[in-house]
Amino acid sequence: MGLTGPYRSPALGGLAVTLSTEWAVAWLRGAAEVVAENRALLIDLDRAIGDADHGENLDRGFSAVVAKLDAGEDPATPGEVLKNAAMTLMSTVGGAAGPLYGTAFLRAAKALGDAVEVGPHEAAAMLEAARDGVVARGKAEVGDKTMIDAWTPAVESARTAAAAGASAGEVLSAAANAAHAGAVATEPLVARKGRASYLGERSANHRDPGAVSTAMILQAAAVAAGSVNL
Amino acid sequence: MGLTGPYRSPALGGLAVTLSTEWAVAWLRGAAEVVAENRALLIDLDRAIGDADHGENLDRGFSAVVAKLDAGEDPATPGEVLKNAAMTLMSTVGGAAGPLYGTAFLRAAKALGDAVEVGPHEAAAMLEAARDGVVARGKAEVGDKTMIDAWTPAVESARTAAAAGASAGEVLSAAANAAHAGAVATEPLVARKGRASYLGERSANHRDPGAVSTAMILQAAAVAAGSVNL
Amino acid sequence: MKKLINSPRAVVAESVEGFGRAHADLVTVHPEPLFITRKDSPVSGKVGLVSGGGSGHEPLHAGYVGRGMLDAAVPGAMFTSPTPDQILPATIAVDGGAGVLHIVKNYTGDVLNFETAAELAEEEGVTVRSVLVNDDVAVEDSLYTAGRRGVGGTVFVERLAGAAAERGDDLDAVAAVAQRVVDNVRSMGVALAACTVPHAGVPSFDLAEDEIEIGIGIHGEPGRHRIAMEDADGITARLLEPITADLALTAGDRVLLMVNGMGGTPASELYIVFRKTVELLEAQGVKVERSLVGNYITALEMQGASISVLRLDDELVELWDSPVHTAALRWGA
Amino acid sequence: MKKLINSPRAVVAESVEGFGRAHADLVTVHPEPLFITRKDSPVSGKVGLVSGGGSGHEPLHAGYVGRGMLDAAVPGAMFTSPTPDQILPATIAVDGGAGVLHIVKNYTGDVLNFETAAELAEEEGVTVRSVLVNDDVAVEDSLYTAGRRGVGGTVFVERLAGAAAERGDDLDAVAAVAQRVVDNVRSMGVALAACTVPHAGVPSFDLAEDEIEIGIGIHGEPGRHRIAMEDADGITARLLEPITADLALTAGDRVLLMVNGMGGTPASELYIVFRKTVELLEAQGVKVERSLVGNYITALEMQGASISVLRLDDELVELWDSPVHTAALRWGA
Ligand SMILES: Nc1ncnc2c1ncn2[C@@H]1O[C@H](COP(=O)(O)OP(=O)(O)O)[C@@H](O)[C@H]1O
Ligand SMILES: Nc1ncnc2c1ncn2[C@@H]1O[C@H](COP(=O)(O)OP(=O)(O)O)[C@@H](O)[C@H]1O
Ligand SMILES: [Mg+2]
Ligand SMILES: [Mg+2]
Ligand SMILES: [Mg+2]
Ligand SMILES: [Mg+2]
Repeated sequence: MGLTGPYRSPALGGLAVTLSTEWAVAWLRGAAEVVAENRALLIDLDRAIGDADHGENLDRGFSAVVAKLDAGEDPATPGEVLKNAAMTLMSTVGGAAGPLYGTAFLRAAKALGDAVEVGPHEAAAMLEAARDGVVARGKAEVGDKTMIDAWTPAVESARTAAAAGASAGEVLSAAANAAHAGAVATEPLVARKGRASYLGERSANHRDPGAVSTAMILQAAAVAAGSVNL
Repeated sequence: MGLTGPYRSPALGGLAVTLSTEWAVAWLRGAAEVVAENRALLIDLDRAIGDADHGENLDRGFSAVVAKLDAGEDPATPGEVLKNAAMTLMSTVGGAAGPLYGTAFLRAAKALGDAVEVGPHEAAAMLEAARDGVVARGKAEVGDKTMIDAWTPAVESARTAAAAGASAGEVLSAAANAAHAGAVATEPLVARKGRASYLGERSANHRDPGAVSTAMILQAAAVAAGSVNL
Repeated sequence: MKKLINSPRAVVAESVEGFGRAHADLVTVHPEPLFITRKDSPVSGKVGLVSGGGSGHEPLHAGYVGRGMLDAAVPGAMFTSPTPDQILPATIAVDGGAGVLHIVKNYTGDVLNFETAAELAEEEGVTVRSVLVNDDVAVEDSLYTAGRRGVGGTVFVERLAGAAAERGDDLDAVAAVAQRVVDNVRSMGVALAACTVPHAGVPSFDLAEDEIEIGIGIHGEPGRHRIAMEDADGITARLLEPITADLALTAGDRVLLMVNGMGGTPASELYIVFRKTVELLEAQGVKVERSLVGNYITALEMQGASISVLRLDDELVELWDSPVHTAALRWGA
Repeated sequence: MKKLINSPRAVVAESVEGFGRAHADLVTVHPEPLFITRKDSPVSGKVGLVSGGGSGHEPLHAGYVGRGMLDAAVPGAMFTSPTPDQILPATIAVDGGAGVLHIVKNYTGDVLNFETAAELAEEEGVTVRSVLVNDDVAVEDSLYTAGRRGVGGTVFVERLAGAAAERGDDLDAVAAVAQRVVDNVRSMGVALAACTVPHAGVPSFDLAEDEIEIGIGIHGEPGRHRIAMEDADGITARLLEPITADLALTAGDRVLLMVNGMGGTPASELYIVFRKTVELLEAQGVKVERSLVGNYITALEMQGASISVLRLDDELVELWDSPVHTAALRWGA
């Protein structure tokens, strides 16, 4: 199954059995790249059912993350990389997506702890912690037409892949694919959370911008692990 | 020589050798009609080099003149008709055109005095008094791209026609034709008075709205006298 | 898109810098992270009031910083809630020892960012209470949704809670006044034309020459439904009806009325809407006791208007009339 | 054309009616002929100040009726000077025995109508003096033309002459203050998009997506020239340069600065222009001592801005700071 979304990002390395600090850095740089490339698309999706800033917000935030990495931040573990990113996102993205992605990366970092290498089960647990963080903050359920509609299938596919013996990279790849399918599936939904909910029935027939960006960011994680079947 | 302007108004009576109170009333009703019909044209001309209100202002003013006539105003002389109209125009038109046309009609009325019948020389004198009133108030000279560029040739033609033995109706007809030619001739001019002067060189290549409305109003005077060669 | 800006990303910083220079007698601008405080803050012993939200709604919130209103305003990016690292230092800066009230418009982003900042402020020893403004009757409220938006009523909450803080009420009392205002204010808006967010570069929605959006918010988001253009009196009735219904206004009620321009509406049109609103309220026996007409909470250059109605009582009238001295609202001072 | 109106010809009357209801504590609206007076007029012994002009420039002039500013405002039809039959009773109504000053923006229509009204008022025994405001440096002045237009400087003249009248100056002294302001104020404006007069129904001029009009007035009339769109700092420099040149400002001068919105410009953009204006003036050693930023003299919903600069002296600062209480300008009261 290949990713068919309009967003793509170049593969950065070979297939990863476990994930390293370099992987985490590559993930964030890759996420920044895919978000920048799709800034207009995300603004447009948000324009339809929101306030036309999602692409701008994420681009501003991930650019800041990259700027900090460029400035010579030198974290020792994947968890530290993600924690730094979480703090930057929290203080630069704003809007709903800022605290949600900030919490997601913070919880992901917490889940990884001090590990220097991340195996497939840890990768799945990391995604689950991130998702749980988003739910804890945003209180959305699957079907509310939010980024949770991408995160939850991603977590489920990651768990299934890990249980089936996949590598960490493959786990991320499975998650990204499921997130993308979940984002596509938000299209017919009527929003019950976030800004799109103000539109009522008029929110249907549009893809949720946060679900789409979640799929992009998870795809960047898989690409960073060298594990994407295009 | 026929009137070739875009504005026309139906003839109301037979050829008049002298002008009566009925003529004066017919003039004002005819002026109201031609102004109403050409409201959009006059707005458009004013939009190009002014503030897009000349047609609206004159339409409001002449409608008020007609409303007073309809309300049973019953003046005994042409002069009284014109004086009433002057007062109404002064208090309803506003802008530059209000005081200028108000003064024109007031001076015209004064020139006619108590006469019940107006002959060709009196008709020419009436127009001259009107023009002089506009000059006294507005201080414009021929060539400044204002209604004076219609009034002054009108007065000159009226004088010439009267001297040549024309009837009062023919005097008005000559005046109207000359006013129309004068209005057309404002097109290349750079405005030195009125709102169009703010545009400097950009005022060229447009016809002056007040000159055009002057030609229309004088045409209505001739039509009311049954004296227009179309 | 034509705007008097230098670059989309510089709009907020440059605009706030200009604001700070224009009102240097009233406010201090803290540039990094960005927030605005009352010149004389913290006011010792007074409850501090902090509000904020996305930029593009000016004069909200910075225009309401000053005596008798806010102690701090925290501007986010255009139409984007500010971040906790802005809200936290603003909160600390205006704590005069009596605690701080956060006035938060009910948007997921604003709620989450203020929530985080409040937690962090509490960790730093500042007592924080929050009040959520959710006055927009265009949005159907339900347990399962994000609820109603905060719009025009925010101006009233900031003013009246600010007046309560100024007279010396403690944090609970100030929060209670704010909540009372929230409970008694309802708003509804209309757009004749959308606005263009600088970073997006295109209008936030498209309307045909004969269409208007009823129930728009303040973020250029589309409204609840689209109808054919109507005259001002008809539109006014449409906006007012759900407000009076939701507030269950009855004869004898006294209200504070705001007819607010969305940024691109001539004042003359707002007064035409005001005229009809008063006429309709009076026909119901409702007395308009105080009013505001103008641009008080905007959506950039959006063409349209909103109506906000607050049920008054004697105490609220007294608080309203007390001195206020901010860039955008000033009397008695 | 979409507007919050009921019919083009009803706009002014309905709008002024709404204005009167909203500010019933400040003004009285006289409907037929239409003019607006200070609630407490005539103020015995005080010079009366009357201004007026076409409608569509709100808050000018009605928004400036009240203590420390105008005694009466006379609104014409949209963008059309009022008529003598409105100006005359307004003049008589505010004569408190000390005479009346007409503040007239220099447009042929305004000049002629006020002139006639002044003559008629004199016949009725009211002493009238007039001052012509002609601050627009976009217009080249010459003996043979209508001269410069009156624009933003009008707000300063009304305020400062109003303050002089309020402190008890006699008619000559009030007129002298007004003339001093006229002599020391210059303005210049830009439009990013035109406005639509209700009775015309189409925009007053057409601009391409990448064009702006420099040197526009307040009547939707085209400006002096059309240039390619620039950033805010560039446009600001273009507007300011002819002003400082004409005023011959030098280091050490103190000024009152207004950055005025034409009606459809977000406040955030005005503050960006303000920021640059202050920066440029300070670079010349000119001190911005007082300022206004906002919609003070508009052209309906036109998108754009104007800059007005008045050279200050101690007396003008004192007059500026004295209490003013009108619908649109208020402090110290
Ligand atoms: N309560 C929520 N839970 C989960 N995700 C949410 C919630 N509210 C909003 N979102 C997500 O945030 C996205 C919008 O983000 P963004 O546009 O950056 O913020 P804002 O809505 O404040 O402008 C939505 O598309 C949605 O996926
Ligand atoms: N000083 C003047 N002398 C003669 N006519 C003038 C003068 N100023 C303006 N006009 C005439 O008035 C016309 C404009 O009238 P109108 O649009 O009704 O008034 P305003 O310019 O006040 O909007 C111009 O086209 C011009 O013919
Ligand atoms: Mg958004
Ligand atoms: Mg005109
Ligand atoms: Mg947002
Ligand atoms: Mg006019």
